[in-house]
Amino acid sequence: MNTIKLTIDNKSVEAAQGTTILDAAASVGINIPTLCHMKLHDMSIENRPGGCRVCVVEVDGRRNLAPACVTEVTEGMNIKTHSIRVINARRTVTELILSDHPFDCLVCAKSGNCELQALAQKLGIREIHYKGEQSHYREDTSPAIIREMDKCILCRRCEMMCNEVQTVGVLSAINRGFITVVSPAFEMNLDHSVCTYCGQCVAVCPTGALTEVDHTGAVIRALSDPNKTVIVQTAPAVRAALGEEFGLEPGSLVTGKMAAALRQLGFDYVFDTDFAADLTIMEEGTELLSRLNKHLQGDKSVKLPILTSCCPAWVKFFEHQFPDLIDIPSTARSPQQMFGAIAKNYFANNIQVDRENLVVVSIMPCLAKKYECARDEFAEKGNPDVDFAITTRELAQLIKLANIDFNALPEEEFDNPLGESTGAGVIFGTTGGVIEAAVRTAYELHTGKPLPKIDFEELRGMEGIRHATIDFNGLDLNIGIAHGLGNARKLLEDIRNGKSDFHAIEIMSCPGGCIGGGGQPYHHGDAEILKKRQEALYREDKSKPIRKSHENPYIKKIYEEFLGHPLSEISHHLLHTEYFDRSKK
Amino acid sequence: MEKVKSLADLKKIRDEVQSRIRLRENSDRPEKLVQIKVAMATCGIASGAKETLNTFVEELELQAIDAVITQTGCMGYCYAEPTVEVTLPGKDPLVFGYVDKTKALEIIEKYIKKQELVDGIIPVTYKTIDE
Amino acid sequence: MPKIKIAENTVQLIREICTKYGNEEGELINVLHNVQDKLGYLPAEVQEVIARELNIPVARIYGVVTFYSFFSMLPKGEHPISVCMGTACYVRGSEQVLEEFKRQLKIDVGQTTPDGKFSLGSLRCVGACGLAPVVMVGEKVYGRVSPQQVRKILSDYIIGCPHSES
Amino acid sequence: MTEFKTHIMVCGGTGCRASQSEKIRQNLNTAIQEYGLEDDVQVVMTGCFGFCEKGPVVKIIPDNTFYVQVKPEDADLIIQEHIIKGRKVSHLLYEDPKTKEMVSDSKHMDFYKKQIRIALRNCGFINPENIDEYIARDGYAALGKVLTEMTPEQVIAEMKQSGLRGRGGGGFPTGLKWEITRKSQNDQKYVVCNADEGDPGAFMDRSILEGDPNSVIEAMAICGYCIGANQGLVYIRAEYPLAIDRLRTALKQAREYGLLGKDILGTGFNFDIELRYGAGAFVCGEETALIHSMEGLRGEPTFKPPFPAVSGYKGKPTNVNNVETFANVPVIINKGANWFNKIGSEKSKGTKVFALAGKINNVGLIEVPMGTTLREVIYEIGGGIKDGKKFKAVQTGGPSGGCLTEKHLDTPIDFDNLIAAGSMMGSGGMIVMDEDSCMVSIAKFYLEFTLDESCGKCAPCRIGNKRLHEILNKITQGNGTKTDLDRLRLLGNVIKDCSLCGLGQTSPNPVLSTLTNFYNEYIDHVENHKCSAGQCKALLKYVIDPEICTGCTLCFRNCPVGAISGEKKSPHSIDQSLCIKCGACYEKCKFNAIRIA
Repeated sequence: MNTIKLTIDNKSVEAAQGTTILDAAASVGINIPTLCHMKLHDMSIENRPGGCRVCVVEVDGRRNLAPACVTEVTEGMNIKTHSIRVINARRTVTELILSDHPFDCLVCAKSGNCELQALAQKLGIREIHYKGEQSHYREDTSPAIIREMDKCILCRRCEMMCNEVQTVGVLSAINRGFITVVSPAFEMNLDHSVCTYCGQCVAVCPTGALTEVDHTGAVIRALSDPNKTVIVQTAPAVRAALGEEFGLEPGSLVTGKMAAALRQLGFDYVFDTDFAADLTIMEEGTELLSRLNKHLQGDKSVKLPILTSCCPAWVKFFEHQFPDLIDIPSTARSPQQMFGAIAKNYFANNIQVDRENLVVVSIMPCLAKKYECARDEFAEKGNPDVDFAITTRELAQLIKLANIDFNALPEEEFDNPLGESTGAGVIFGTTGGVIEAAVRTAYELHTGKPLPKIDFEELRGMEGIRHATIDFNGLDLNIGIAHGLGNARKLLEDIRNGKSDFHAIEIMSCPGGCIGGGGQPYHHGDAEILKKRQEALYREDKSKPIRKSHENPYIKKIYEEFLGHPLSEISHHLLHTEYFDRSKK
Repeated sequence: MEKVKSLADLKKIRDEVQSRIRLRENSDRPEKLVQIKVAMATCGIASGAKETLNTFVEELELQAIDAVITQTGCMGYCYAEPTVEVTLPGKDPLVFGYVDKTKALEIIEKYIKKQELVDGIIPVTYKTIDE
Repeated sequence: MPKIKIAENTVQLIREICTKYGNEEGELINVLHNVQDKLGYLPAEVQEVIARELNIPVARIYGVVTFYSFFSMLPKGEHPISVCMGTACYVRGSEQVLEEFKRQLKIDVGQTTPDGKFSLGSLRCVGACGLAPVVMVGEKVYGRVSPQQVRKILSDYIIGCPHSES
Repeated sequence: MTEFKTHIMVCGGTGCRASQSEKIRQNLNTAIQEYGLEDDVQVVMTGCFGFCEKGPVVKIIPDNTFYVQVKPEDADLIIQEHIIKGRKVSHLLYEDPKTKEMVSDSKHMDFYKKQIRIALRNCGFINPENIDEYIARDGYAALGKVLTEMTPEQVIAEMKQSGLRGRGGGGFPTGLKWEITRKSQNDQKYVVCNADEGDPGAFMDRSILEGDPNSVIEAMAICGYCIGANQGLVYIRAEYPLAIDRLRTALKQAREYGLLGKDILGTGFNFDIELRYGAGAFVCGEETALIHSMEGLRGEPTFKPPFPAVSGYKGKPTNVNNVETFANVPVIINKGANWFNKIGSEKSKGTKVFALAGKINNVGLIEVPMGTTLREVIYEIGGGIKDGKKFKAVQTGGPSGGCLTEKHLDTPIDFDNLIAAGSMMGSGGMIVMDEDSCMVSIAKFYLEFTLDESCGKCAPCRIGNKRLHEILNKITQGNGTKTDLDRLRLLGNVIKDCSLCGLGQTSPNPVLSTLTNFYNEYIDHVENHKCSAGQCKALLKYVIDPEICTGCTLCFRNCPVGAISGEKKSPHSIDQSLCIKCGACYEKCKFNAIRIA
């Protein structure tokens, strides 16, 4: 590749051909501000419509200013990133954007996390010289996501995520000119659309235009109700990200502090979704083996591959877009819902609390979990198995509200019986983790031999679609992994067209898996954060004394005491589910 | 239509059409062969060029005056639509503006039949590439 | 989710148009032109059908329909009136002509009279600047229109049928 | 049958009529009768000669003598001297401004050479629905020549040599564009004709497609041969049904002749053309937006590079030229680059078609060599300002252009001069404005257009133009301040500097150019709350002159808001706080007692 020599702010810079001015400048410590631009390095996710024009710079010999995020460097370029012309333009453009933005900063859900706010701060904007009409749109509240499009700055990141990355296609820019806005078809509410509530639009929104439905109030009310026993479960990915909300380095594991915080918040029992993840492996792993065996024996009615079903956005996705394939995914409920069913049908009995008086709260890295726990099939007589799902961010909010100095907290353990988990349960939070956990168990169940190795490096990574073949003692098991619904779509289309030779496929909706979920602390386009969270989970896995789900003593116990065996009748009733065709005919 | 298979074919068509036009001009009854072009672009049609064209066709047939009437594109005199170009044999073409039905009849009566000029001639103010 | 309420033969018609363009998503604009030609407008249900046929998200179709001024989701009046607001017409007074239409019809631009007879729109240049200001009623072009002529133009249609060529 | 020997043509254009040409005609007729020449001489009133600056104009046929600035009392002299004695009336002849010689024959007058028709060569000459007539005018000869005698490189060299620049607005050298597309390696390439002529007040592309569609088809095939494409696409406005029709007919006939399709003229070259329709979005004139529109997407522009020449339609190398550019190509091939590059100015070769409109006598389509001055176009070809009013400004380049004033009248028109003057060539709309046009309102009008047509993708155009418009609105409402004028300029320059596409980058031009050229009019609005053109209603003040008012009560009865009061038969007055400036009283008053102050 050719190296290009140029000058930025009087510094000599060398950059590879094809580098943008933005990246070239960053390589010498010049951070040109951006707003619409977002790039998740190494994940082929990039949004650069060149629309906000905040990153303009002056290039000698050019008539107008150049947007740094899309302009590639050329030989001998002389660039000024802070000439008076540039500063004036950049501030004016920012003022213009602010002139069409509500002044709700003090009470905005995104305050402190807002990229527009940060930009205004960086540019030192103290007055907006332009006043005039502002855009107004109806607020749209769905089970998981709130759209307040008055705050939209048309960076189009959400549209890019929804269409290019997730291929869900709910959001599109509509109208043109000043009244352009991003919206579902016919400006209908999200809950009338095929939205999967994956929350990736929320994860990338630079402002408060897209946020999660806030359930912290409901949780506080439940906690303060003396008649309720409130228990909490925490998803694996939460412990690898929660620390970021309290200034800790990305990738810090805060499992113990989190348990302590939850206890301080007043939860009666602090449990772990990882326990339910181990349970999921028992059910899903057994289902895989059973389908595999039947298939190998020539039973044509048994379809392969089996697809994981832990991710509610993924479930809603195939219910809308691939209704012809709804008999392929595993019928196993997600860990959140398995936990809820066990809590309300087993644990409630153990502690002798009525189901109605047991409140199950889950802490999730995810927005779709809010939708999932509200699905009709996960309730009994109107009482849901999981009462509230709140996000990592909401938990941080609760902790702050309760005046807890998070970083000073001691490390505490989860409660039992639903708090004990294995390394296999932990890695559920990252792409590749569910299938690795399943392989660890299925291998031993299938072969009756102990695993020669526990770490399956071939299943790990950040590639959007990965595949590996695992030798099950002579049987080659073809495994596929996809994260991001666009990647999932590709594998599904192969299945539909009969071109897939996988036996099992793991699918997670969010890029990176749950660590990159829509409810996690905002990554602001830094893919390194996702990688660090992933590393943290594998670290936790490694440090666990037990790393295979079927070896979890409390899992063994619950089968002995309550469920009998995987795929038992009671399992079917409590731990499995069915899927619905949600496409319009 | 026959396919034009070669450059020679193309030249043949060109020469044929050109000679056909010349033939028109040099026919044995030159005093009777009149060429009329009606500008039929959007503004012309909107201003009633169709009716003008029809008037010429009907009236000339009625009076048995041998004429070639064709449509053509915009002549550029949009302010004076409908515009019509009349070429009498051996004479320079003349462009008339605002040619409605009445004007068309007047052109036939006075100019085409008597070579008497009528009001509303538009002077041609451009060079063609052949000049 | 909106149930498709349109008649089966309309659905069939849309399908045929989509098939004519090979159900290619790149042909979306041609398809929309064709369907609007036939149905007069592009209601939500129609866009849903096109989305299914071309296998693209309906939000994208809605994004396209709302981007181009030629496409309409509302039925037009029996006689759609368009006042040209191109520069040539503007400097020759088309604004006043448009105001007069609004006054006479008691509707605003983009609206249809309650009896469904007229809808009023403005457009940018029909390219007949020699006739400015220009008004189109349906396919018919009226040139050099003054506000005083507005009533006369409307009366052509109120009676029933438009004047023959004027 | 009467055979007149002599015709006297008297210009009946508006300008000449205003300077008594009707009287000249009467006097000529009187003189003819007086001398008993009724059977020999006929007086004819003609349309505008377009030489209004020197009007009234009288021309004698058959000897083509051309008299200028004729007065009614000259009629007798013309008959006596010219008709009877056969001597030219020398003081009425036209004096050539360069040679200072008297010119009598109009054919020798420079003025008649002002227009050269290259792109419009066949418009109004051939039947556009008959390909034979095109062929008879050397149609498809250029394609034949290219396919049989020239390599693509030679054709591109010829195009570069000709100096032809894109006529759609930007003025990019056509030959260079073709060369870049040729050099882009790919198995599939496209030729696109941009016929999405969207400038309000421009209709040259429509006229070419309606009058000579084959010239565009031929040129696209030539371009296809040069760049290595066998597929062409015409992106045409749906608002042009007749042009679409004619183009379809021409395509059909060209296919039937085998001039499109496989193995054209037996040379093995394949080329065909499809139509794509616009749907009412001005921004689709921008080539990346146009390509997205052809792909069935919202017509939003994207950043260049990559240029379409590298990655265009369906990601393939695509050459986009506009209609007028293509219409020039066959002539260049037939007559040679060196013939073409002798026409025009130093950096802008050839001719440009303009759609002349607005407050001008000869509204129409003209084609002049690059380098012609605005004065020549407006006064000599356009026939001057309508109704004898005073010229105020000429707007070129549509919503992307600017308003030029009197001081620019002698500027030779070409790409670079117009940009230097704060406007641009655009696609060739030329709107003339007179003293009744308020330049603030004109700027606002163009901005309204931009607001309507902005795609909304980039913030400066989407929000900036909205704010610009709001400030202008404030000014026309009489609430503007001098600070607002500074704000307009600052914001306008930022929009220019920062917008994503050509539409946004040029959208403040109408505001900036009027601010520069008509600053006093803005000042008048903000400081004196006065609109001298009387266009800004809010700044109008209707007053009743008590000296003239008869107290007839007609105005009182017509005022819709009851702002007028007064006793019957005594002068009335208008309560300015109630007046809504509808002008009803002004129109109704029979005594001209109501004035606009």
